[in-house]
Amino acid sequence: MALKVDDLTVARGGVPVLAGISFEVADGAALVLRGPNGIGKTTLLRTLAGLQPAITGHIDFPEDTGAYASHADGIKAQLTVTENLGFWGDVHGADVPDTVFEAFDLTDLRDRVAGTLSAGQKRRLGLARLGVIGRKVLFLDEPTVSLDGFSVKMFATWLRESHLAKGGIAVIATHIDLGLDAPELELSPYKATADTAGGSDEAFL
Amino acid sequence: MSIWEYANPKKFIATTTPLVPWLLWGAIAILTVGLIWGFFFTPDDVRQGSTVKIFYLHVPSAMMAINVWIMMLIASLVWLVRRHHVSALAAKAAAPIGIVMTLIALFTGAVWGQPMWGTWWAWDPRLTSFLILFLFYLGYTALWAAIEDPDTAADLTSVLCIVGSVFAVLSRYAVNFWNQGLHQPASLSLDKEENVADVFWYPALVCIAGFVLLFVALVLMRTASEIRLRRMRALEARMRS
Amino acid sequence: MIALLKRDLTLAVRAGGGFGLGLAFFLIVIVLVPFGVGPEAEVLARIAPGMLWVAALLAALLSLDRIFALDFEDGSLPLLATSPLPLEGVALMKGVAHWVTTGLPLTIAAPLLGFLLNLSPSAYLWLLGSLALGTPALSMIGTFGAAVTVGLKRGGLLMSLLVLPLYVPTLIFGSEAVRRGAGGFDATIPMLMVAGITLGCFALLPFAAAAALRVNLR
Amino acid sequence: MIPDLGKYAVEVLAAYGVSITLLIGLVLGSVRRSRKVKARLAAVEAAWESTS
Repeated sequence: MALKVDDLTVARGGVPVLAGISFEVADGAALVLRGPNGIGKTTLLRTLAGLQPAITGHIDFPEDTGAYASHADGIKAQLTVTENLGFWGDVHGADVPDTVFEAFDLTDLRDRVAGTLSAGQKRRLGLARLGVIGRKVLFLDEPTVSLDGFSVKMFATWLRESHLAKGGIAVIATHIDLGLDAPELELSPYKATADTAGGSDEAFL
Repeated sequence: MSIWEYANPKKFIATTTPLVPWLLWGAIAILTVGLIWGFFFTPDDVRQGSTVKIFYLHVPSAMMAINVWIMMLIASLVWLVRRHHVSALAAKAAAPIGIVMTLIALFTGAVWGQPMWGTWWAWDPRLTSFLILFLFYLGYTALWAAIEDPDTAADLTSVLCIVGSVFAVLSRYAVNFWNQGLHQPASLSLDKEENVADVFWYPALVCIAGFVLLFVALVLMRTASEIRLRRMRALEARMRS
Repeated sequence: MIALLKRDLTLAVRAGGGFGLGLAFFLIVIVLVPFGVGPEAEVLARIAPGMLWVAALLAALLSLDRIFALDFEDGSLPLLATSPLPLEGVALMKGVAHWVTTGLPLTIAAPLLGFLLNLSPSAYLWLLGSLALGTPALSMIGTFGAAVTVGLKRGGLLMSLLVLPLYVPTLIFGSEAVRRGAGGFDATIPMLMVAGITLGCFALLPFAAAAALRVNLR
Repeated sequence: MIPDLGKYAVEVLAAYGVSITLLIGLVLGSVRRSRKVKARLAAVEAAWESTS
């Protein structure tokens, strides 16, 4: 079953920011969210991932198959690369496949303590988590921040060949071109207006 | 018409605003009568002398200190279950009143105890329990003040109020267990009127009515203020966007 | 859930200070007591049960704000919230991890520090028992307080204000057990009360803590 | 005027004085806050009316 979003309104701090969003992403497809800073891309992704409630609308995808990733990726500086990934694997009841280390160019860094990695290497480790947890629907918030061009290509390749090709789904907020053959959704037309219903303080107007 | 209609902030303000002055002046009048009656026109107790006059302040404030917390607990539950903003704001508005009531109960209790126990502060179970209640009130209001987003604050303070209530009851038992106490047994409970002679009992009743009415007036007024602040915030947020 | 516990314990060992800090604080408070109240052995013996409990409580309080703050800052918490682990389980494991890193060492160290305060010999078993039964409650209550204040800047001081009144029943029954033990009496009743509080805290507070976490992650 | 309070006069008068001061403070504080909030809201509402 695919990801289906129907007439979604999301709020940040109780104030509606985006309203009336509807889209559908088929299995094996990706959707790129576009829009200026502050339009509500992060809010939308957090709502889709279930971290905050939607004001109205339906989000439909199989339960317990979604995963959220932002630039804060929960890397523990005191643990090694393998331990970091192993922890998320354990939490999700999955093993850490060797292919993940290769796909994200972490093979040589396996036993390095994460605190000694560079910013780009840390990001690769954070993204490698997505290859470990085996979730089908990924909600990615600026996944390529602080990655160099080579690493961006590597991530895009992983996404295309190891995730989407196996029927996975990805919704990505990004400002750069990942080289994915994916439709784009411009969020500006959905910007909530001052009279959009559903704000938490609506009763006071 | 259902009672929940008053949970609409506008309806609440429209209904309560004309009531508040009447309630407030009524409370002040009744309290003045009760306190003057108690202070000037009651005899001294044989055993406790004139300190018995503190009774007219201590007992009502102590009752209110507990009742205000219970009201906050109920309001918190209503907010968590039915998401009525007025309920959460009423709990917020009641807390400072509870703090003042607890302070009065503590101060009058200590002063009353001074001649009886020979010391300003005794770790008597009841006084200690009120001290703990005072700390709960402080934590509750501090949490409201610390959180920026009003709905987050309402949620978290409600959870704290519920957990705090359980621990407050637990503390009461623990404190009883810990120190058997110098306090006289509950001097005023409705089924044991004979505990207190009528001369003391009638002005005390008037004072209790005054305290209750004062609380109602203040909590309505303060809730209205909180509602207006939320409305202000909502309008400002809309004007910015 | 075990994975989370294992990770938190590994982090506590590697980050350093996890085990040591609370313990050192406990030691310092107990060492300072005689300077404050004077060196008379009888006086120290009299206040020893209470001082040991109060010092252990403060030492446990010291590390509470780290329970969720680190995971909140580096983004682990939203990732855990969207993982198959229920947040109730996360809160429970955080409480257990805090107990293993502070409550357990405090319990083991307390009898040694009892010597410094001239604690009556009959009280040692009760001291060990009441701390072993009572410090888990302190950790779980603290986890709740940390969950409520996790999103706040400068939440540490506020958390102490919220948590300390909640600590009162545990402290009363715990130190009462030791005091009765020191007097040579049977302390079964306060011990049972401590055990009851701990069981109640572990049964109910994870739900309250998870509710607070959900609100704070919104 | 003041009744004979015996040897506990200080205690009784202190209890009444402090309690009544606290109550008056609470009432005045609430009333003042209510007035201030009303005025501030009126200003914001006026601005709101003029924009929309």
